[in-house]
Amino acid sequence: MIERRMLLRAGLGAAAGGLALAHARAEAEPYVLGTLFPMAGPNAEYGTIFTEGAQLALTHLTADKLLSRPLVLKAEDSQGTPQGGAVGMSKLVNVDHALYVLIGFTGVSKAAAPIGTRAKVVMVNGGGVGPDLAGLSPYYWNVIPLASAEVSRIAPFLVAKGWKRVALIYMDDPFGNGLRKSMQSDLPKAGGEIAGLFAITPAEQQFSALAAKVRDARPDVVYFASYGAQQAQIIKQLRDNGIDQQLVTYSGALIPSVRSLPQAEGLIFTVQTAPWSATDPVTKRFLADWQATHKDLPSVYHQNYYNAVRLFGLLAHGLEQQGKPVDGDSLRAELLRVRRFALVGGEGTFDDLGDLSVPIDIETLKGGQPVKLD
Amino acid sequence: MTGEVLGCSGLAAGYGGRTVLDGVDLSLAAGEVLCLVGHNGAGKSTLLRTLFGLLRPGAGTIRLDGTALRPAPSAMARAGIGYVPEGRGVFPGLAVREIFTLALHAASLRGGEARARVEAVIELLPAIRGFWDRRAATLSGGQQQMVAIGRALLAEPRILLMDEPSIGLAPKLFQDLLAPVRRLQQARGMSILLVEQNVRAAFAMSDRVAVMRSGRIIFEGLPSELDDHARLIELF
Amino acid sequence: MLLAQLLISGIQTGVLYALTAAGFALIFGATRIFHFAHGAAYALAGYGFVFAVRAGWSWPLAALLATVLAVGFGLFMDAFVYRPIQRHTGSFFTVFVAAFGVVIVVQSGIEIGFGRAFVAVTSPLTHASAVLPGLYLARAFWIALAVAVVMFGALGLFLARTRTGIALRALAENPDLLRAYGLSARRLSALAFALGSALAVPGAVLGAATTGLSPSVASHVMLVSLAASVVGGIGSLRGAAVGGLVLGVAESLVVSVLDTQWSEAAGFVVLFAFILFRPRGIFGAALAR
Amino acid sequence: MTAYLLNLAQLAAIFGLLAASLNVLVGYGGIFSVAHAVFFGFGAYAGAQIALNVTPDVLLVSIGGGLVAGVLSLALALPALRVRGEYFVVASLGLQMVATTIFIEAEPVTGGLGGLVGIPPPQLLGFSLASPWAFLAVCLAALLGGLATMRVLMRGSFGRSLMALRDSESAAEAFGKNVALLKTLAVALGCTIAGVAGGLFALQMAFVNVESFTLDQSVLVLAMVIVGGTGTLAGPLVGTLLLLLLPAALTFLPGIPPTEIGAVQQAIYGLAMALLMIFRPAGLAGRALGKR
Repeated sequence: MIERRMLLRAGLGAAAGGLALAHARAEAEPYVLGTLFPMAGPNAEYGTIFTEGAQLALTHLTADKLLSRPLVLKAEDSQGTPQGGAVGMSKLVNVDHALYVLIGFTGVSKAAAPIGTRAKVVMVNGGGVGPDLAGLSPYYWNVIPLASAEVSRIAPFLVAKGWKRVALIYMDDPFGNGLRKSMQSDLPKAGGEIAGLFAITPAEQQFSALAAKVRDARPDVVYFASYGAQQAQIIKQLRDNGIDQQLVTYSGALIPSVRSLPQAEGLIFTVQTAPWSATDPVTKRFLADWQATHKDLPSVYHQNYYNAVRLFGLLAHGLEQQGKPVDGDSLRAELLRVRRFALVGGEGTFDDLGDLSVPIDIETLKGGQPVKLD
Repeated sequence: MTGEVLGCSGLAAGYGGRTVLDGVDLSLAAGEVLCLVGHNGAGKSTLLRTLFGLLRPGAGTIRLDGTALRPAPSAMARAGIGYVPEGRGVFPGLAVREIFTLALHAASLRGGEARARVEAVIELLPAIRGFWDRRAATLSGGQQQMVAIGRALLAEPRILLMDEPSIGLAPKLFQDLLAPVRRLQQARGMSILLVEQNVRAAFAMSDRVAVMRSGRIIFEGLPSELDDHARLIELF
Repeated sequence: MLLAQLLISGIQTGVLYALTAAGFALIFGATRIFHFAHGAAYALAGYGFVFAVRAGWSWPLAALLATVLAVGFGLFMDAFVYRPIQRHTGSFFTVFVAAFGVVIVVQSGIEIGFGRAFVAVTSPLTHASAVLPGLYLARAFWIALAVAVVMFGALGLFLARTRTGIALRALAENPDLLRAYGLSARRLSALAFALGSALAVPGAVLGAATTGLSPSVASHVMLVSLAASVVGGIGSLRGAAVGGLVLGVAESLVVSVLDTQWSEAAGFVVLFAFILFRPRGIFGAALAR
Repeated sequence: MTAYLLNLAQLAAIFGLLAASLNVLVGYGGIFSVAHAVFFGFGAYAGAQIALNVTPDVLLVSIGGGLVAGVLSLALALPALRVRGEYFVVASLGLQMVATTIFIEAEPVTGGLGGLVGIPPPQLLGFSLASPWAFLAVCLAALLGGLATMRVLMRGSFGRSLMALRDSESAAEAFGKNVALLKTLAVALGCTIAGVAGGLFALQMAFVNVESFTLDQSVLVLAMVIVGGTGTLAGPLVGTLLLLLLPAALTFLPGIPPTEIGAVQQAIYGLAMALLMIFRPAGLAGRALGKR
């Protein structure tokens, strides 16, 4: 049944980033990479972005003939929910026999991680930033800095700007609560204070009342942290309802619906350092091929999932050279043995938990484009 | 008696698989008042509903002016047939004025002609003027029935189907209501098919009587033939 | 001043709810069909409007396109979903599940066609400025209020004065009797769907400008308009208007004492309380059919 | 592949039980609830807490889940006694929305949006059920047990009184039936079984959070009952199989760009729901119309 099924795989000779459908070849059993992203619903925008980054890396790996076996990408919809994550992960592990699953979102990760761990499948996160994603499982790696690191970076910056009273709007979930705890500890340390805490839920659409309450707290600056479409909605409604204070957020701002929003002009956010000026060949090739098809700069999510797939290529290549089988345990051993890899953004180093440390920038939006501030 | 205006033969109909009409043959002549009597559940109301097109017949034919057709309520109304349904044929939430507007709308009457028709009906049933602006729900049963009948007369129908207009009315009141209708019928040569339990009042204005039982017509004749009470009881 | 501000924003939200709920109430009142997919008309109108504005159309023209989409959807649902089900005498819940299926299809269609991101049209009208110290108002507030007053006034006049309006009210009371009068219930119910769906348009246009739209907006709007029409009294237009306002204000005012995540729940607590203590709603439309 | 199918089979058994329990309300009692996921959730949270803090014994977890859901079903019985038809639907909708918020906010009990993680593998009287086959057997046993209970009850005087009530409340009252008691019992029975299913669900997923107990889930369960056919024993099972397996099967659709897979699946799923209702309004296993 598996042999007869259509599988997604990198199209040889296809345009960069393009995928073609082909029958899996029986003679060279492919390496199956899975993606477990939200492909429908309010967070599907992220799924699209995450997939694009992975696809480009797949094209590059295939073109480079780095591996002896073909690579296929099998997509599952996590729906952005824990249940979808658990069911989709189970399918990727048991039906598709994926070795290596690209994953995002804190809730999805927490539901899928036990399944992946049991089956010793490596899961790589390049999108979720919930602080408790660190050390979730030996097979769960992060190629993205988590929110706690972003907060530590921004807190002193805000205070230095004279914005001491911070109103914090946060998602009432593991991600948001982790971020709130970081803010509650880092901000006083830097000499600032929390002017008000405002919890929100994913389904909320109306923020005019929230705006009134935020204004009532008289903050110097408003920090908010939500996901996807809601981020843009918060910005627009806060601005529309007379919040003129500086708006600050985390790396989740870097999606088109925020960038194209006129009210988001001047938004300040933290983001892992965009390495587009780097001169190493990996970054230059990624950037050139990306711009050739998309006529725009890639986002860090594109970069992260590119790196996640590239990392697999490098690890598997190493294992093939050593004549070792490619499975979860050997991939993990190889990661901990090598530690340093040439990735987009320069050489990256993984720690014992399998997390990549990445420098963080503070940027602002000018005319829809991120501009570095600090 | 001149020719048939409305008739049916072999008519069968029912609700959800239950047969109510089981081969009805009936003919209503021009200018005639035909009274239909029978037990509850004999199929009288169903026959009227089927003739007006509110219920789709299972078998048989319906003729209007000698032409077989499949009736639809709006087409029947346009063809000059008025139908006063069982119960209070008014919308309780609507004012009498609005009920008449609705009837004018159904008959596509506008402007001066519409006003003249309303005047004519009020002339026939002058009491309506007294509660013209009141909601139907606030009217007595007799007043509601008067509005229901007046509404049907607004289109100047040549055939009137009336389903138990006497229900819930005192006999005197009922006769007061029927008298103007009878006058109009005689003046204009209107045909009336009347379903009625109040046999005495109904027979007084009927030219002919038909008795229904279990979905069939079991007797047709002159009212006088049924004056003998024993005969009537036997048929029922 | 916080309370006044919350009241203002509650009213602005409330009038949009009221208009959408009125559409639902009109359809339910006239046809007794529980048009669970009403929110999809809102979503289609909103997205159509945004699409047209982005394509450079003028606002009135864009609103016209939105109206065409909403009305077309309503007529489609009436003719191809509800009527076939009712012809088979499908139960109320059959209608419910079918409508829900359609909502999912519309939402996915929007995702495929328009993308999954949040969309909004930008206008200086939605930008609030201080009218009193600490009290912010956008011109959109007055527009929303004016549109609601005009729409409800026009609708009220239409139902009270015109022949078609009277016929719609008659349809609501007794469709069988309407046919006995020689009027076509089918044409009128199609009209109710057209009108009711069109009533979602002002809310959708203002929503696209103020709160913005996302593909899942349909289910939210559907829930609110349902709740509003029950609070007001199912099938009553006046009830839908007041119910929508009550829900909008309740959602907003609760924020003064609780976190915002309670605001949606607050609306439904109000709803639940009404069901338990005043099930006929504010205007007590008949409970029994 | 086997593990995946086993996983699906376990879910199917659990949702079959859940749909059958809703059928008690909708099909037999005429109580059209769109809040069934709430009671599924009560059971799942209670079961998860038992498994986390006491023991992951299937019996204890499912009975505990059932009891909690059964007791809390009063929240649904109350409006059921007050209103009917569309009004009740909207009331249950209100209950669903409020409960969703409470699930998010009652973080000490429910873990909020983050949910309860690390639910230990199930046991039965000290024996481990970590093997998917063993747990599937338990789920199937629960399903069969639930179905048998419902069959016995619905064929008995309780069920007949309930159906009389569904067909005509006033007639049932005239015949001296205690309408309030009947409705409360029907709600309690349906919700208790939903709670049992919730307990099993918590053990099956090893993770519970509010997203499994939202309005969408309630509507999905309702659709299972309606699509299958109300008031029949087989209906909810047919509906469950179809609606649970359809999305699973749709993930095998070829030829769709990966970024559109989700939306296309959803669209097909919604379309299937609508078309089934248009062409089979009585449900797949439903009896022919007009003959109740």
